[in-house]
Amino acid sequence: MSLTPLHDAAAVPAVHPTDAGSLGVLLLLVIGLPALGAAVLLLGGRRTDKWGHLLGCATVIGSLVLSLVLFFDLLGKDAGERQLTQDTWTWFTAGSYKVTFDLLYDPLSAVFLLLITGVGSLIHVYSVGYMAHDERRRRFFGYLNLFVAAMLVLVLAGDYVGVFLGWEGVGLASYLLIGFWQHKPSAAAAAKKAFVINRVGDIGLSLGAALIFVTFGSTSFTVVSAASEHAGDGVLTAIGLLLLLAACGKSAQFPLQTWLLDAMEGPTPVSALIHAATMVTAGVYLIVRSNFIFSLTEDARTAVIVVGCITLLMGAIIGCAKDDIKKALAGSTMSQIGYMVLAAGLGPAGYAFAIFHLLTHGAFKANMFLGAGSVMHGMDDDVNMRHYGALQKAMPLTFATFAVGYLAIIGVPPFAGFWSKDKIIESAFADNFVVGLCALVGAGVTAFYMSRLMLLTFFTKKRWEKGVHPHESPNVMTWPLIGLAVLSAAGGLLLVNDWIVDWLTPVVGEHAEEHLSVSPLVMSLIALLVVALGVLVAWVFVGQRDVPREAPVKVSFVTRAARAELYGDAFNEEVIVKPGWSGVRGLAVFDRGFVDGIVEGTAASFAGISSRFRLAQNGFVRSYALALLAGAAMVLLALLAVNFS
Amino acid sequence: MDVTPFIVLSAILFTIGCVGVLTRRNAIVVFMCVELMLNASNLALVTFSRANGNLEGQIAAFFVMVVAAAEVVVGLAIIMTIFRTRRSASVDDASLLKY
Amino acid sequence: MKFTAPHIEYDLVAPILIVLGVAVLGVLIEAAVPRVHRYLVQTVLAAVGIVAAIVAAVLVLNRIHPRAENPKPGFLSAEGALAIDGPTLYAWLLILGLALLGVLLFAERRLEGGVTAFAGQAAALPGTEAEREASAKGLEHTEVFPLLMFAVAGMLMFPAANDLLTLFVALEVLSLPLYLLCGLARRRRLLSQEAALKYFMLGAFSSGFFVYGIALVYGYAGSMRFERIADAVAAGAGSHALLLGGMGLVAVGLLFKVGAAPFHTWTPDVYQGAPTPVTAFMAAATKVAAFGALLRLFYVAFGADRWDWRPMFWVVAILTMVVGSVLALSQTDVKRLLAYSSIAHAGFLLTGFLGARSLGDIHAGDINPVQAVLFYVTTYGLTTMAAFALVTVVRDAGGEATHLSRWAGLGKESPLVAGSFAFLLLGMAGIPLTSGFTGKWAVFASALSANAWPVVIVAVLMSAVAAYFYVRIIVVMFFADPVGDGPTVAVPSIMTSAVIAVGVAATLVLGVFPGPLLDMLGRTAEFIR
Amino acid sequence: MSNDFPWLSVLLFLPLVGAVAVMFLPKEGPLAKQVAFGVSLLTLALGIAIAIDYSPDGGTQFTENVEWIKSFGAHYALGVDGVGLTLVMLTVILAPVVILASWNDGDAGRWSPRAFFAWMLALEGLSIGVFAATDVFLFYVFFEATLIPVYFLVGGYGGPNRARAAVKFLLYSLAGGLIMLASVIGLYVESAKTDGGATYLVSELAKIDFGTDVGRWLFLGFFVAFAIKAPMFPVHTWLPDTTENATPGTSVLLVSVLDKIGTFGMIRFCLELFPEASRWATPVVVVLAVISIVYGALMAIGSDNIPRLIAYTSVSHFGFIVLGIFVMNSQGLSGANLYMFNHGLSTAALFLVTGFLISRRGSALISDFGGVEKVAPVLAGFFLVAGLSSLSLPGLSPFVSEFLVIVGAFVHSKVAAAFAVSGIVLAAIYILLMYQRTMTGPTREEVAGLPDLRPREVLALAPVLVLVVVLGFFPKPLLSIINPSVDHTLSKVDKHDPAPTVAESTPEGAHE
Repeated sequence: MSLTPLHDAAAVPAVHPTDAGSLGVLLLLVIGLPALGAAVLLLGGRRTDKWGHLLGCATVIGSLVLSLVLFFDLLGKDAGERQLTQDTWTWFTAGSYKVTFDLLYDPLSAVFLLLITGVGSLIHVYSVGYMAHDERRRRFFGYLNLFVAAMLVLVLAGDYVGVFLGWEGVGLASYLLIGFWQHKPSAAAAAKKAFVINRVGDIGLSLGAALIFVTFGSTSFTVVSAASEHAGDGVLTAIGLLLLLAACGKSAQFPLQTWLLDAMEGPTPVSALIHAATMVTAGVYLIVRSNFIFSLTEDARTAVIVVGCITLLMGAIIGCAKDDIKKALAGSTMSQIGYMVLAAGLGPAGYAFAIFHLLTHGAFKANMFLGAGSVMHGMDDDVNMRHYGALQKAMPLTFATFAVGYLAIIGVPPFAGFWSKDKIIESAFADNFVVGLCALVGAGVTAFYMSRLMLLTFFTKKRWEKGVHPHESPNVMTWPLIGLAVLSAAGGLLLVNDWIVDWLTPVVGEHAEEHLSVSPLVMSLIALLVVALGVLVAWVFVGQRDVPREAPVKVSFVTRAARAELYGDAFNEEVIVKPGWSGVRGLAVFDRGFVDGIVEGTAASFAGISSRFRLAQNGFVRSYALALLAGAAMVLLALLAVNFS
Repeated sequence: MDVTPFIVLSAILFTIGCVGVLTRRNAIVVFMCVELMLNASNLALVTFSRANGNLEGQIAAFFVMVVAAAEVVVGLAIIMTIFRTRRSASVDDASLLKY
Repeated sequence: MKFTAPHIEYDLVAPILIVLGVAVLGVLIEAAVPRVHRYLVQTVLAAVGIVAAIVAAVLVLNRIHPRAENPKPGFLSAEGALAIDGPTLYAWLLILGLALLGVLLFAERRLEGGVTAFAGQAAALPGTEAEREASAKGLEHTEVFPLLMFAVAGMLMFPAANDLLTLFVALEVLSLPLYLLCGLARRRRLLSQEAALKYFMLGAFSSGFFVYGIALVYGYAGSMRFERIADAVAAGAGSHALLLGGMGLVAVGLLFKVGAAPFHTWTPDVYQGAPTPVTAFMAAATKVAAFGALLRLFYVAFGADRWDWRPMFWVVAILTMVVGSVLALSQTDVKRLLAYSSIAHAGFLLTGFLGARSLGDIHAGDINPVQAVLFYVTTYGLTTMAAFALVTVVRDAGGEATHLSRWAGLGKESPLVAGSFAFLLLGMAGIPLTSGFTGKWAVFASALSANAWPVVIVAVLMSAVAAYFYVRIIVVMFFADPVGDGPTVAVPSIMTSAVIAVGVAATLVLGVFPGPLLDMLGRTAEFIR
Repeated sequence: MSNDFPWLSVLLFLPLVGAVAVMFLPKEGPLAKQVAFGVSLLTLALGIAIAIDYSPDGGTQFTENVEWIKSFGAHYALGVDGVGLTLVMLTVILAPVVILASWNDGDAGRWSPRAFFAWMLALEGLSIGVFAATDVFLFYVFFEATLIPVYFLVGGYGGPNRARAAVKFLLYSLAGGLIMLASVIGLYVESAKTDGGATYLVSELAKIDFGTDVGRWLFLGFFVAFAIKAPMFPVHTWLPDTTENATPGTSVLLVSVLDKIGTFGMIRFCLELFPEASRWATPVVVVLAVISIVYGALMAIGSDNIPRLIAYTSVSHFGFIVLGIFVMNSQGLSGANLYMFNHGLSTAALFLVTGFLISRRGSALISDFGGVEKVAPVLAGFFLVAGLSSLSLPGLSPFVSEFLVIVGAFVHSKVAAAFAVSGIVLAAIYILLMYQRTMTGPTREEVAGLPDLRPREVLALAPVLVLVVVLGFFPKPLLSIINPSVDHTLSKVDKHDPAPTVAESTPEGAHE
């Protein structure tokens, strides 16, 4: 590829933070507040039921405020000094290996802080209404706080092991929240599945960290970024691939994507916050954060791009066939993260756009999930879009905000999604035509399935269940929708004279100039054309026909495959789970029968020998005498043998 | 002098005694066979005493006889009791203790 | 020709003479003293005699003890027929101690309801009128005490014997009384008599080999004296075949007494059939005497030729341990099981015996084989004595309840008895903090020092096997529920209790603080020639 | 606290004396339990005092040395270095926890609860002895002596097949112990050849250079015993059978404390006395360790009986520990040492909380549970935290140790690490599968009435879990005493950490 900086060429930016000083306290508080909230809510027990949700919101909003303070402070500094560190304490040391909890606050962390606390706050507020009738609401907010704290650790940690801490923390929170309604076996199963598959990704992170230590003698960003140029290509590629594996787990990228759709078992705010806006984007964060690795290894980046392309198409296709509104959105999330990963894989040309898209997506996808939640709220928690229809009158506000999100995701200017996705498509084409084409097609499919979703939900005829009376949600739920809608609409402003790119430069390095054969404008127009096509197709095939309340069975292979999530689960089931179980059962037999059998067998055989040979003691004195004689003979033979051998 | 014939004879006697012990059932006979073994030993002792030119062997022979006599006393006592209780002097009948 | 009376150092051999004297006196008492008093007189006499013997032995010990002025390693006595040195004296003290405990067991009367465990009238046929009235009259054979003393006298001579003839005489003197004692059980008389017959027959048979062996060795060395034999062996004069044959046959006689495989066949039957007090004494004391003799004969007389006989003893030791441990696994009678365990212990003792190596190889402070064997035989003797004593306490209608199944639930019936028996078993199994462990350690170390590592490996494996059947008894006592009406534990008189107490205490003390005894043995365990 | 006063002896004999005292208290009434608990608390206090007084890099401290059996060269010699102290602390911490947790477990037993707690205290004392002994003979004595209390605890107070399980445990361990005895005696013979004369002091033995062959044979004797104790594949089968029948408290003392003797012994004796042999054996041991990790985890996934499952998880965890020991680098060894402590805590918590669960339901089969979370949320919470610590979630103490072991393994051999790391996935499966099947889903009517944790039970569990969390973020107190001992061990085996492949980067704060 054309953009790979050679080793002698542009050095990757080193992480050399200056001490945060007075801001350090704020950094600690940003994490501390939600952590404290979680502790109080989870340990406090029933006592905190009455005001628990309020505390939950308060802590996160507090963090938001602090994040803003920090952000503007950072904005005040000039680009060189936008890396702050706060020393805390040494986590552990072994030999020359030392891991600390020191925090790293730089432009990348800054935007993530805003995203996490911002969207987090809105969703907390929303949940107050959404979970109002759940007797375990207090615990729900405890978990949410826990998640926010962990996510903040993830993005503020200055060391790969520190990242690991947050990484697993959010995993735990997601496990708890997906399985929040544990009495539903499906929820419990989904939660476990999510955690286990994430663990598979963690193999990547563990070994990655190990390899980084072996290579650089440390896992802190400071040391690694300073020395990465001196490492060999093979090692860097290996590290890159291991980190990619981790990212795949967390961000539901192929081949570890299957957990995300099941994760929709969790309450909708969870889907919005964790499985759309923040946690699932951690993989992208990891790749961008490790730019000092990826920028130097073309092979690893290629792998990243491939994964990104596959997933963005997979997700899109799945999104087209799902009737469950949340699963459709989940498919879309996969696909959008695919875009981000793809962008991140482009190296210095793409890092910034990956983050840009991550931010805008965080806004509009959260917006739409909450919208979906609001819809379900009105439809008695029915998630099947085939039972919706013509809701725009029933819940106008939800419709309006949702529409903004819709326009944003399919990339209609001037909404946020247009700017971010457009940039990615451009860079993709600039990098490689096939990749660009994937991105472009993806955009088209996105337009299709989102339009389908819109039409099925808000337009076409009513297909409501009996006794369902759709109604607008309470204000506490609609205000966050409005807030997110605004962000979805205005997110594009971040690109005004490449602000986001310059902002991230200190972290990801100089934005390599791309030389595109056609002008950006043309590119955008093509993209818009494709999008329009997608919308049109949706209008023709969904909008113009009347939708059956039951999903038709006789459908094309493609649709069936898409409904089965492209057989990702089936594959795992057949290739891993079933053989695994039979293997385990076999092992149990082996353990009892062979490993333990040998032991027991030895004991038994001794007993057998004993009970057989005791019969030799037959009670006849003359046979005893014979034994005695034999013994004498033996003794004499032994003596002679020794002597004459 | 050549001791070989005497030793060979004593060995033969000893062997006869052994075989007797192993083959005969009657306690008394078995016991006599043991005596035969002892006497075979006596013959050997006396022979070697002669060969070595000192008396220890011959003295030993006397001791062996005395001891044998003592053994007879004890042995017969035991055999008698067994015989009286079991009405048989066969060593094979006394085989309650086994395994 | 002029007759010169042999010179006998009476002070040195006093212990033997005292015991013999008491024995003879005992016989006279049987003739003179009226029946009612005999029991008391005999018991007291025996006990006093033994104590006196112990005192005499201690006096002798002080003369060879390093701390004595002009200390000597030992003395040859009775024209060199007896060697009174460290090992001898230690064996004496040990045997006398065990004999004292034996007397206490013999004299136990409460368990059988006022009479001893011995036949009321050996002459009366089992199950006849005569027997019934004999037991009705409360008759009992007090001859057992003189018999015991004769046996003890033999045992004292055995390890001291310094020439083959004395060795043979001692062997017979200790054996013949035991043959008789085995036949004198008050209950289960058929078994008892059968035991006596078997023991006697096989004993006589083996002594036949023994004597023939003596003859051959004499033929080889031209003398019966150990030191002369040693010289001859060192010089390598004479026909080697004679030496080997003689050595082998003599070994057969001794290994028979020790109860080593394949000469062990009598042990289970005799131990089971004999009256338990006799079994206890026999199991403990005979091994001491026999190993004392074995050590002296093979270290002093045949020591220079150990390259020839060591492999043979390797084989015997391994065979003995295997037979003892493995066959014990399937035993169901406690006495018989203990018999097999004593076979296994004979094997471990032989392992220690294999530590034979030239004094040059033994550094100061190392465990030397004599020390190891004597220490082990001490721990074994005391533990076994107490174990058999405990067997006499567990009873049912038919006397002692020796079948293992009858011991089920003993832990509930009498925690004290079950507990102490369990402790003794752990001792035999060689669990640390019991004498069994320190003993095992000593013999294994001795063997390993002489590079007998294959034997040691077999030994540890067999210890593991042996542990199984000891543990099995514990399981039966503590974790099994009694079948039908459980066993009753008869409360013994002070005498049996004393034996048990001593045994348990010794098992514990020698397990925790074996140091003093080991050091003492280390100082004195040196043969003279 | 003056170091010439025999503090360790006091620490060691306090519970033993307590055990005897308890036996003389009345059978009925809670007095015996209270006294036992009090004694264990007293021991804990003393233990903490000792730990505070211990100076991190002062080598072996609180040493005592009295000649015991001269002719054996055996001494009554005590002393603790970092590793020893860590495990002593583990013992004294867990003892009161276990006693409190199994307050009523002794009642159903074959004998009075009094005996149960007496045995517990005896076990505590002997365990302390094992970890504090600096004389091989003394170590061996304690090593074997610990079997007896466990034997009676399992056989007297366990489940239906307790007698059989107890015997199997005893004989299995005894077999290992006797094989070790051969090596112990071998040590005597070898040391007797030296000018110093026979001795069992570790400090003296460490100076002796046994020849290659002798060293390897002796090493094998020790290693087999420790592998059985640990337990490692393929000599692990006694553990599940035992825990299946033992009471939770017994299982805790057995798995969390006693089994550590195996790994402790590997460091103290295998590595430090036979460095050459240890290096020689490394390839095989590492393979066995990796097999244990995967094998144990798979067996855990497959088992439906909760105590068996936990036993198998321990097989897996001990695989990690042994792996960390034999990769012979700072990361691995520090990780392994830390792992011993952390595994003790997490497994204890897991055994106890599942024990509460089982005693409530009267069944140990996972398939007999379901939806417990609804009726007993607190129990479920403790269960989850314990489980998460067992799958070593970052933020809980086992993570640090497991991560360090993986790193250490990676430094030693990338392949080994790659296989070992699969353990973290399998761990997630067996723990969450168990949690899912027991705690979540619709509540079954059999468990509908289960009461939630009682205050006593919470009181017993809470300290352990608090410790798990605190050490998860701040393991420094432990590492600061462990690392010096690790350096000591490494110098003994003459191994040095490889420098990072990229020379330019020497992290600040290296070698501290």
